[in-house]
Amino acid sequence: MSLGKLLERLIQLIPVLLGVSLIVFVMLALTPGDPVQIMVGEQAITPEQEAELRRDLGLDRPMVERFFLFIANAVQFDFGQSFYHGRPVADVIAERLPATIELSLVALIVALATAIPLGVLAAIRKNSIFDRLATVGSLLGVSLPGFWFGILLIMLFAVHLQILPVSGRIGYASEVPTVTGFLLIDTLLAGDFAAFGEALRYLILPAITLGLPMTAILMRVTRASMLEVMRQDYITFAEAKGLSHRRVIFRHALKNALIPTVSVAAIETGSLLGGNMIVETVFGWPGLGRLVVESIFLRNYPLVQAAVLLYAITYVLLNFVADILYTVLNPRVKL
Amino acid sequence: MTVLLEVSNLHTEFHARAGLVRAVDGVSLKVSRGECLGVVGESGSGKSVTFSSVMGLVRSPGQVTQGAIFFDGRNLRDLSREEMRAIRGRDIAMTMQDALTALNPALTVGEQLAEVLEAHDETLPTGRTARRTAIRDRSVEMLGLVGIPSPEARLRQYPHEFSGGMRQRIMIAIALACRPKLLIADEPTTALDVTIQAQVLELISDIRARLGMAVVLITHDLGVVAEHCDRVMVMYAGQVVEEGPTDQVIGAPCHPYTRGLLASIPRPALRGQPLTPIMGQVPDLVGLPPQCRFHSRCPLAQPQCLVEVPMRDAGPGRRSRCLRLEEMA
Amino acid sequence: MTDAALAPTSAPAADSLFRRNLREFRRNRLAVASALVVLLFVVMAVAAPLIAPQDPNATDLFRRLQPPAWIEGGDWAFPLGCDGLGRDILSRIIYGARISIFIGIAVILLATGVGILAGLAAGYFRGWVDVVIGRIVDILLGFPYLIFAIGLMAMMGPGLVNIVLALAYKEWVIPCRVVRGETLAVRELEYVEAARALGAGPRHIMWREILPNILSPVIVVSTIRMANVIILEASLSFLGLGVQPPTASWGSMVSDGRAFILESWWVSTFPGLAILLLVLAINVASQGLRDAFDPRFSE
Amino acid sequence: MKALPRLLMATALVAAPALVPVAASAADLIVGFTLDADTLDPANHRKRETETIIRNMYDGLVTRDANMVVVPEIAESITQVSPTEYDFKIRSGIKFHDGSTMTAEDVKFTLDRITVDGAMGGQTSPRKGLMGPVASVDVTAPDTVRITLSEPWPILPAMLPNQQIVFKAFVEKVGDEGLATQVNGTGPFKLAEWRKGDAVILERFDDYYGGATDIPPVGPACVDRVIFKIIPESASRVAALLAGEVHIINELPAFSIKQVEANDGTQVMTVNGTRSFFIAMNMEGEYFDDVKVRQAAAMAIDKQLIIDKILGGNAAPIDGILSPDAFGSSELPKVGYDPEQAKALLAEAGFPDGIDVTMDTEGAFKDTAEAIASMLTNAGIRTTVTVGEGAQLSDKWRTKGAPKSGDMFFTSWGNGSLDPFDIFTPTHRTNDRGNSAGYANAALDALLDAAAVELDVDKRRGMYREAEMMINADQPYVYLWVPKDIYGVSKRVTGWQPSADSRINLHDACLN
Repeated sequence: MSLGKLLERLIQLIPVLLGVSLIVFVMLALTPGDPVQIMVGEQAITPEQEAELRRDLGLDRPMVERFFLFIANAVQFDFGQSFYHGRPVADVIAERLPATIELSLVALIVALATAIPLGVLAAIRKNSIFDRLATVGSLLGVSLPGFWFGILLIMLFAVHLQILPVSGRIGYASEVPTVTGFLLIDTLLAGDFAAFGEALRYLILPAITLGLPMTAILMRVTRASMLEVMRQDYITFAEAKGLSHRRVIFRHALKNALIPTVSVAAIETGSLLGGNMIVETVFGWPGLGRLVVESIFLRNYPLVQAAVLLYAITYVLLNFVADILYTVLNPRVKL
Repeated sequence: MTVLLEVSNLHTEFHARAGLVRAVDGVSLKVSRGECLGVVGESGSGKSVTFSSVMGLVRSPGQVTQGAIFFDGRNLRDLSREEMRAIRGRDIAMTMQDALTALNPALTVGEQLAEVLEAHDETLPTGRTARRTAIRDRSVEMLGLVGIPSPEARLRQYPHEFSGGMRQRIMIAIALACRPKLLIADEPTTALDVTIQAQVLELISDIRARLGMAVVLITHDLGVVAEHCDRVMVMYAGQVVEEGPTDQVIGAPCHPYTRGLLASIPRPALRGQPLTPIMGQVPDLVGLPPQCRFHSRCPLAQPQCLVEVPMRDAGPGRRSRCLRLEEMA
Repeated sequence: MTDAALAPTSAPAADSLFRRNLREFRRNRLAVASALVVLLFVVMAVAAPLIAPQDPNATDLFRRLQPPAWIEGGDWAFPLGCDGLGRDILSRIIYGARISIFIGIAVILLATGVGILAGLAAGYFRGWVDVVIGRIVDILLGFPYLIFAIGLMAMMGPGLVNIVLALAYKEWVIPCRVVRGETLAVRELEYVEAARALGAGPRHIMWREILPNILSPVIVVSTIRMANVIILEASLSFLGLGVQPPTASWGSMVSDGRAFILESWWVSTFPGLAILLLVLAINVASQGLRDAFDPRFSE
Repeated sequence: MKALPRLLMATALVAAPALVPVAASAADLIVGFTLDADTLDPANHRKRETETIIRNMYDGLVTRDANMVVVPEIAESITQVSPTEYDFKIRSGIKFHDGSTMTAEDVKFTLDRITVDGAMGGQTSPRKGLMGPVASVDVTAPDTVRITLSEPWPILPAMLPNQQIVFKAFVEKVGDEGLATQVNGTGPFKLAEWRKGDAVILERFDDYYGGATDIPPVGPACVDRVIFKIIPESASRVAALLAGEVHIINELPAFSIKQVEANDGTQVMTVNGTRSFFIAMNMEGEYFDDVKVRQAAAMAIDKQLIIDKILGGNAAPIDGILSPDAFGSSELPKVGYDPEQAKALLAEAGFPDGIDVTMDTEGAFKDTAEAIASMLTNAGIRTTVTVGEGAQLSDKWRTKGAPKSGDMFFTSWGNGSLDPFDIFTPTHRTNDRGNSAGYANAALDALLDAAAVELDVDKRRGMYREAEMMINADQPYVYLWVPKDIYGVSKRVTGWQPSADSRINLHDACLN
């Protein structure tokens, strides 16, 4: 991992972020609906008040000027005030971000922890009953609409069995001092294991709902790449060396087979982060996705712009992580 | 010389989508200790599958269905998977056609060498550090043996950091790490430049002499066989069609297929004469009728060839699968 | 001496190979069954007016949330029960097949078409073409899918065509990346080099030499994505941006019914099962096809 | 391959301790609520949901009782000195959550912050419009505040419950931005923690002065803590109530009523709402410029059937814009359901073969809009529903006089004050902000303007009656219904009932 390559990556980030900002800007500009009118709603407002509000929001300036103003401020990490919250956009986003990241990471871990073993098992027992079940299961996984599946889970585990909570992040008996914003970490830092368990309980259903499609995808990728790898000469050669089956599978096959899995996982994590407003809505999870969708509907321009920028940065960084993992796993590639 | 490997009436079949493929159809062969046997045939003749069967490495949907494989007095087909695994790499080793694909790209050369020793060498000390040192010393020794300069440093490198010839040597070093009694070298030179081919073959011959191991050299290059092998076995469409001492088979082939093979190689002695390729193609191995398999391409074919043809003695130590072998002398 | 010298090969008759592949496919019973299911859905979609027991859009508030026939209060004239406006769920599923299949196919065709063009160009020409396409792809991938689609829907307004466009605007990136990667790998292979040496133009090489050899992963990815597209359409409906009423799409039926799921589970369950079944069948059948037709997977 | 099952086992073990439920504290009253507060600053928001949460921490000068009657809260008494002057006598001994005593200065500061341009750090409060023609606020005695209007505005007392009193010194300390997340009010609960997007946790304020004397019981709140838990998805909200996780939920869907009633331990509570639903017909369009076509549309819709079947009977039908509970509402001539007559009217208007129109609506009302569309279709007004997004639709329909496209718009208008000024004028006065129909009637405009400033209550009521009769005849809208607000409530909750202004005041609520 050379410094030069890192720098190159960072430089590549710039056109992507500019492009993303521009697209969001143009998209919002072309979208009918006036933030001032939405804000005022049914209330009475005089034209003077309206003009003043427009000025307060910075909407009186021409579009092009607003775009460059946004870029100039964004460079200094100033994303402006959220139209509705009376606070800086950065604060509002920062409050919601840890919940989204925590849920996504747990979903990712759940997905990896189930997808890789299942995918490997399905590949080495190709065409067995297990393989077929796993394949059908993974297809089911990608075919289930999340909002539907989530509500089914709530019905079963929360309403009928009453063993898991319906919604939210943690109960109200626990008061955990916020350090990182990640409840699983904060509870441990506070040494409150009961609260940790509780936070975990709240995470189970949303993490499963969110992680299921990813599990299915990763399982298919793992299985396919494992099958591909198992056909390679070096596996035959490893077997000819008289190595144990275990070693052939784990040391020789898996290390190569995981390369695509890891890449796909890194990319899919981006979609976990950005694609979970459905799960957030169903499980009342206080994450960013829901906020962004609301903000689109409310034409809360500064928040939408900042959030999309954040998503884009995350995406690029995740790709970066994927690249690093790729080098770790695949010595042929040097960054 | 005592017999090291004796295969009799081996059948290996593949359940392909088009039907049952008899990739190895009644092959019998012997390899003596220290001997070098050349196995010649076109792609699809069954020569590689025969020795995969010997090593117990036939993959599904393939299956050894019949026959005995005696190695060092034991029938390998009766062994458990674990016993078979213990023999692979320790007693019978194999090298593959292309070291680039045979070596795991994600592991260092050192690790790929060490793991064979780890798997088989019972003489290694048990203490962690001592064991590691011993393995390292052995690895260095093996790389030295196959002629890799500054072996210690190169153990930490990955296969892609070596040249083609070097990789081939590494693969051979890995195969030979446990001093096997039999080395199956599957097309060891096909993937190499001509200049390096000779070096690698010399290396194999040289080590064979030093370690006293037997070698099976699978190739489609009769020139290689002529130079390095004591005996040769020619395969066609899953069957052995001719076998015997190398010089005799090459000097006076007694199967039309062998003759065809020889006629298609450019040889200095025959300069000026046109090369004559064998016409036609290898038959589809699905649902073959019991008759001479070379019949469709054979210049000597006659109506009576449409029967099942057995192997017959064709002189001392020589056998051939041709009805008209007497006429060929 | 090479094998070619020994055995001058001539390709086996293409026709017999095709038939053999087809025979092979037919032996895979699960795949055949799945293909039949897909066919059934297509027939259902085409012949919807003939087979639907009721008018899919006829509301009857007296039948609001009527349960399926086998539950008390049900009626065999409305076998799977009725939705919140008393419309026959079975009929709506039958008609909804048209929309869901249309959206799935339209988005995937559009996206795959654009993706193949862009991916081939990027992978084959490399250089600045690759850089430009790569940047666009990066920028689009930087957007979360659903948020991008929501933004576009807000911009373009409602409508079936707009849904297709909103999804395809980003969807093409996925086949594009696959095609680009495969093209990069394939363009260096011998037969492509050979074609180039023989003086074939880029268009010929891309369409005749490269494309056929990379089609199989593209098809695989596309079928998987089709499931995703149908679910995304449902998600847009969930957020109130789906197909326009009274048209039924399975996605919108599932999402409309989600509100009733605690008490009238049938409203969203049956269309949900229809999505599952179709997507599952498409996937299984396509996997069977690939197993039978993709030479890389045959021994 | 033994490693794999072991790995799965290990995962299961990690999860196992988490399965032991943690009991919530017995004295926590939890409200499953649709939306989080945007901000906790009482002067810097425009959302009903935000106010509902804030109102439990901040008190106002006045409040409303269960019957929507305005009663004094922080004020002890209200005196109207002149048509444009009101005196508010402030109670003594009211404490903020930090223990400081509230003064008349704080009241003045609060009202100035809302009504003076740029009073909030250069910005003007978005709630200024709710204060109408307030010209100035002055402290006339240590315990008296006078509000002076620039013109008579009889509904001032009715609008004042929407403004809550903040602490001047505190605002000056934390700033306007600080007030968005911190609370130092005079209400029955103080802020314990705001878990944004997830929950607002409130704690009982033990030094509470007791609240409005007209609304017993007076004293500190009953429960230790109140938690507004944000659950946007209605099915999840109902599930949480059924699972006993929350005790009160708002916006209970009508179709879930049966289930909540059937469940042991939960019940349904309703209250008359204040939001009128109607269909705007574009009077500048090609069909609805003809009153006959508009009447045909009104006749084609069987309101009662929709109320019974879709709204579960939880709505009151209306024949004018006003809710039956609103000031000035009266019995109006009914447009009966008569599809045949509707067809006849269409034919009379020159459309014997019917017409093809579209009806815009938001996703949330798709169901009802489709039911209406099919009724219209049956009467020859072949209607296609177009679901749009809120912002797009308001752009399209609330044009304030600019030309508009589209045929019909199924929408609603809120009237929290239950005063006609708030709903009648915006939806019917020429080119006003909510006049989606494009209705223009100079006589009505004059009447509405006069009624807005009429101080004689009976005369004012009569003026609105007259206005209702005018629009009843012109039929610019199809007036539909005012739905009830439906709540799911645990039977453990006592001392609470829903309020018509949609607020959830929990001062008096207890949990058994």
